Amino acid sequence: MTTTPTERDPEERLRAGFDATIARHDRIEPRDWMPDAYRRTLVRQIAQHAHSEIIGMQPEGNWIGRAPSLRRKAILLAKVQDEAGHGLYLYSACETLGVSRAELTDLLLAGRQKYSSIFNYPTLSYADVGTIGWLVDGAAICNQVPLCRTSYGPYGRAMIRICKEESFHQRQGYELLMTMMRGTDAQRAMVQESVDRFWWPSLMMFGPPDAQSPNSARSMAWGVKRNSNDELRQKFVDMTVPQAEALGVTLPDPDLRWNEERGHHDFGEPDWEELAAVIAGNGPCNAQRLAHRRAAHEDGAWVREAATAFAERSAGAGAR
Amino acid sequence: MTTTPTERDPEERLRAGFDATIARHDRIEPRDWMPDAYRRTLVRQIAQHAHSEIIGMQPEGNWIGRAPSLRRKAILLAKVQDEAGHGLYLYSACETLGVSRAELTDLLLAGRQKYSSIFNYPTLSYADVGTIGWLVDGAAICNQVPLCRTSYGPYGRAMIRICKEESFHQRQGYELLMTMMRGTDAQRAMVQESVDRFWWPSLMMFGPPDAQSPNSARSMAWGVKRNSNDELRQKFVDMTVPQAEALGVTLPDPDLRWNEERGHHDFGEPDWEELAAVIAGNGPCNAQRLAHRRAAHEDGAWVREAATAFAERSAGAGAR
Amino acid sequence: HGELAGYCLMLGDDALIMSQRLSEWCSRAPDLEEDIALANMALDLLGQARLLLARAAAADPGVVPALPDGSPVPAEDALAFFREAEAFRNVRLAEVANGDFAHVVVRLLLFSAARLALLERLRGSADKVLAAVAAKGVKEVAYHRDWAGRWFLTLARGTDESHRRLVAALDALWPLQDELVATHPLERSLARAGVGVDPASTRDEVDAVLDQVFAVSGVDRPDRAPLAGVGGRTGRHGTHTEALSRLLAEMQVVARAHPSGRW
Amino acid sequence: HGELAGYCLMLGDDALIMSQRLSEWCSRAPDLEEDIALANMALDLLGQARLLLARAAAADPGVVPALPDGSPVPAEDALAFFREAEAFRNVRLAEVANGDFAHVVVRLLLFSAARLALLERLRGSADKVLAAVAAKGVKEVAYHRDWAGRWFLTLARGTDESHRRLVAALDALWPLQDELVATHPLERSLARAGVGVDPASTRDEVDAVLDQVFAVSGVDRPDRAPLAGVGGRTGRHGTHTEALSRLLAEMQVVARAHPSGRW
Repeated sequence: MTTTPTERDPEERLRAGFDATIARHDRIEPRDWMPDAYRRTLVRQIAQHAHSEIIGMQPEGNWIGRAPSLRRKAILLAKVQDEAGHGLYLYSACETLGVSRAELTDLLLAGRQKYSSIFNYPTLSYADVGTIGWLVDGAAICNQVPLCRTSYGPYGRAMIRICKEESFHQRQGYELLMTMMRGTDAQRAMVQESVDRFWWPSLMMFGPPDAQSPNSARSMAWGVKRNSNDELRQKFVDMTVPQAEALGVTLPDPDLRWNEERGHHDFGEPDWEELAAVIAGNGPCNAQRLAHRRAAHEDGAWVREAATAFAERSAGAGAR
Repeated sequence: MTTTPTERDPEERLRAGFDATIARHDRIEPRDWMPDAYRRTLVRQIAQHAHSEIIGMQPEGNWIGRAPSLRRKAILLAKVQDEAGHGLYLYSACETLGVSRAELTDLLLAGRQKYSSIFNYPTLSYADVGTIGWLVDGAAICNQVPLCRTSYGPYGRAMIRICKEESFHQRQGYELLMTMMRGTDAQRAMVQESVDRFWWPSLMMFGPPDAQSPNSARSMAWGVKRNSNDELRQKFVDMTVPQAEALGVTLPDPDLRWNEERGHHDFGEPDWEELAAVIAGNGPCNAQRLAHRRAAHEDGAWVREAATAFAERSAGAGAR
Repeated sequence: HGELAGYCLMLGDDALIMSQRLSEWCSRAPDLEEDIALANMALDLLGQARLLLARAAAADPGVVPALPDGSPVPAEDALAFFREAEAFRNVRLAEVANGDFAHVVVRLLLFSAARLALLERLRGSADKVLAAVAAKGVKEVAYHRDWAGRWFLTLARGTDESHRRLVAALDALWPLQDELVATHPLERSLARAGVGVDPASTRDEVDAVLDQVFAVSGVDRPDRAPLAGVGGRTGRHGTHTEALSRLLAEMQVVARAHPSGRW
Repeated sequence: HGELAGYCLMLGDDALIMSQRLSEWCSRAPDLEEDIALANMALDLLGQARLLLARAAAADPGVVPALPDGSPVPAEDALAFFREAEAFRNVRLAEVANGDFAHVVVRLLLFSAARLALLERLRGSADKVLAAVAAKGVKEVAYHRDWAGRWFLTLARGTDESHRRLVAALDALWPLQDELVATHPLERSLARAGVGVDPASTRDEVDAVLDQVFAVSGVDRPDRAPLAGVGGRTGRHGTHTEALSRLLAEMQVVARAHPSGRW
């Protein structure tokens, strides 16, 4: 159990270098040394993020075929396509940590890696397309903007690109709702009903209260995460309240009011039991979302096999 | 190649008995002797008729989910269910001739037995439900009423029951069209458009002109068939023209007019080339209809296997 | 009367949406006999739906969607074809998309076990119309439950494949079972008034019926939590799955294209 | 101008309905790269459809369905969402239901081979708008055709299963190919006027392109007759398959529920 100084020193030097990089708020790059736990945390977080983009295609994709104007159909199709693109960048970032997209997909389909719980809620009207843009993408941006400065280089750079596109999506969502609010009574009611359904799930996107968030402390120390759940949730509420007023919708929280003293909005407690149920797999759409993803994956297996066989044959022919 | 008188006489006596039964317009029953060709002709005709009932569920079934009133949905669902029932009687009649439903189904799915070409036309509006009742069931009744007196007992008795139900369906179809004609302009246009599409295919339901109908002569001699194609077609036209007038629709044939001298309506020539194309398998829905039937059959294979296995197990348990 | 109307919509929408899903089987069943049986059950439930929607409209005309002046569309059709998804009050079990034959067997078993227990009690309703609908429905739904029970047993004890498919369907649908025996405030209120039935009062009986089917079939009762709602709202509150609006898009398309149509 | 409008509807509806079918693949493709590619092609065709429907409406406002007074619905949307199936002028190939991935590859190959040949000629249209739409479309559809050709080859020479599926898809879709290069009287008339293109004039070129793909892929050109119409009427005349009204029921449902809606 003794180790020679020569064995110990390099690892200690590497760790010191890593710590110094983190302390400088500089980036760790794929070829840099990093602690195993850091690598595992990153893989878990980036994979979960990538899976969220892919699963997140479904709730909005549900309305592409029914978009009520050709302009909105184009916007929605392009948005869902962007989500596929975000999934691609993020799986690539994960691959720099030595885990392949295929492995990550298997972990998702086996239920061994998570995705954002918000996508386990159903989309029930076209207004949901706007609300997801406004509230869900809005909350995602609050979560993600700090990640542009995250310590792992490929992840941070992917996030810069993603956040830029997400902001665009958020504005489009808000603009859809604004347009609908200038429409008919039925459209206004549709927007309000949608906001009623998505408000609390959006607040839960920031995760459980800080006191109950087990992974947060270490992630913050490593610069993988840069703000606490409750800080980000507060920021989101403060940002959203005036937008709701401008829109003319009521956020469904009787406890929501400006607190002059705190300089923030007070707001009610989300239903953490519902969040727990959704995380446990019993949300309204968990089974549906995974079944959809699994069906697409399985239905496509023969195509991927054909492409591989064809590529091998072509390479073989080229080599000859 | 010599046969003894004792070998010959019985067959000749049987044949004489058969011929006498036919001549008396009496029924041949399953246990009676019959010529092989008679049996084959009957199997072919009854099977084709059974298949027509089953395939015929699809064009109307296409609109059950979209029926525009609950009353019409119930009527349509019950009608399509009746067609399944007709299929059942007819397959049973065929089974008395020694061919099982499973064999006949295989012949249908392999494309080796036909069904009525009319079902290879698409249903494109709810008015088609009415038009099929009025024109298609109407033509079918013209074809089938004589078959109630057909020489083969089980077939004739099945036809009596079927014709009764078909007449009911025909009245329901006509009543739907009549109701729609009392509705909006859009509904009246829908009825006219539907009649425009189904008129000629309905006339073709009586088969090619007599001069080109190879199987007719023998079938008539055997009392399997009792009227020629052209006779029945004329009867149908004469019956339908006043119904169209009462309805307020125009039959799409500029040559259609009363011929005082003949005491019948003259009418134009159907597009026999189109009929030939449809019979050859290139009609608008041939592939679709067979694919639907095949899918239902294949999707149900595991259920039929389970039922058989369960029945065998239960029988085994009972025997023990 | 608003409460009675709302209650009739719950029972009527259950029947209507379930009937719609059953009727999708038409021309697709494993054999002709089952094609006919499924159509029969769809027809039974459609009949129940029509009576219940008509009763809802009579109890409170305010629940019937407004149509153009002079539209000849009867109230039952206005309710079936001109409400949006969120106005439907059916349980989510009735609306999810069809799967294989095991799926229709399991769905019918869960649905009719609960509905039969409910209708049996509803025969004593203080509302004579509801009582009569229930009396008629009991005979129909008893047949549906038996059909489903027989097929459940057959598939469970048939082949390995049928057993596997049956268990998969049961796993998939079980989370939707609880909603059938959960109580909506409206149901509690009408049960107190002797007009409706609190589904929770049928829970033990329904459990016993299902447990017996499971036991005979050698299938374990699933150990799966109920499907969560959204903020506690489920089908009975008008918060449905994504499947309902797709079902309605098909079901309502012709009627809506002709709001003044006669059919 | 009525003729020009009708012609624009043919080309526009082809693109619109094909785009709708392609977009159904979203979140269902064999991998992310193909998911993105299919969405891209759906977007390209949607863009072409919008320009062509707008041109149709400008050429003859009479083709645009009437909406309630004061409805803010633009002409392109009135045309897309408020016409009944029989008013659509697309070929039937565009509308039939999606099958597997081989089906989308074959459909895109047949569709874009014909559309590319057509658009290349249409760049010289006397109608400046059509000429511009065609010039833009040529680049897009050339990519679609290449994508489909590459995948056709890949599936043909991939595995036994991919070969079998490809041939099955080709057999199923081939009877719909002829309609792409058949001439409607309107097309003949506009071709004479130098505004449109007679698709029959592209037949040899399209055949050559397809034959080359078949040859490279080692797949036989199918020996199957064209799908008959009804009394000679096909998609171009508004006589469609049963698939179109179902597609439209989905596509139009939200727009039609809100004929005065703003989106």
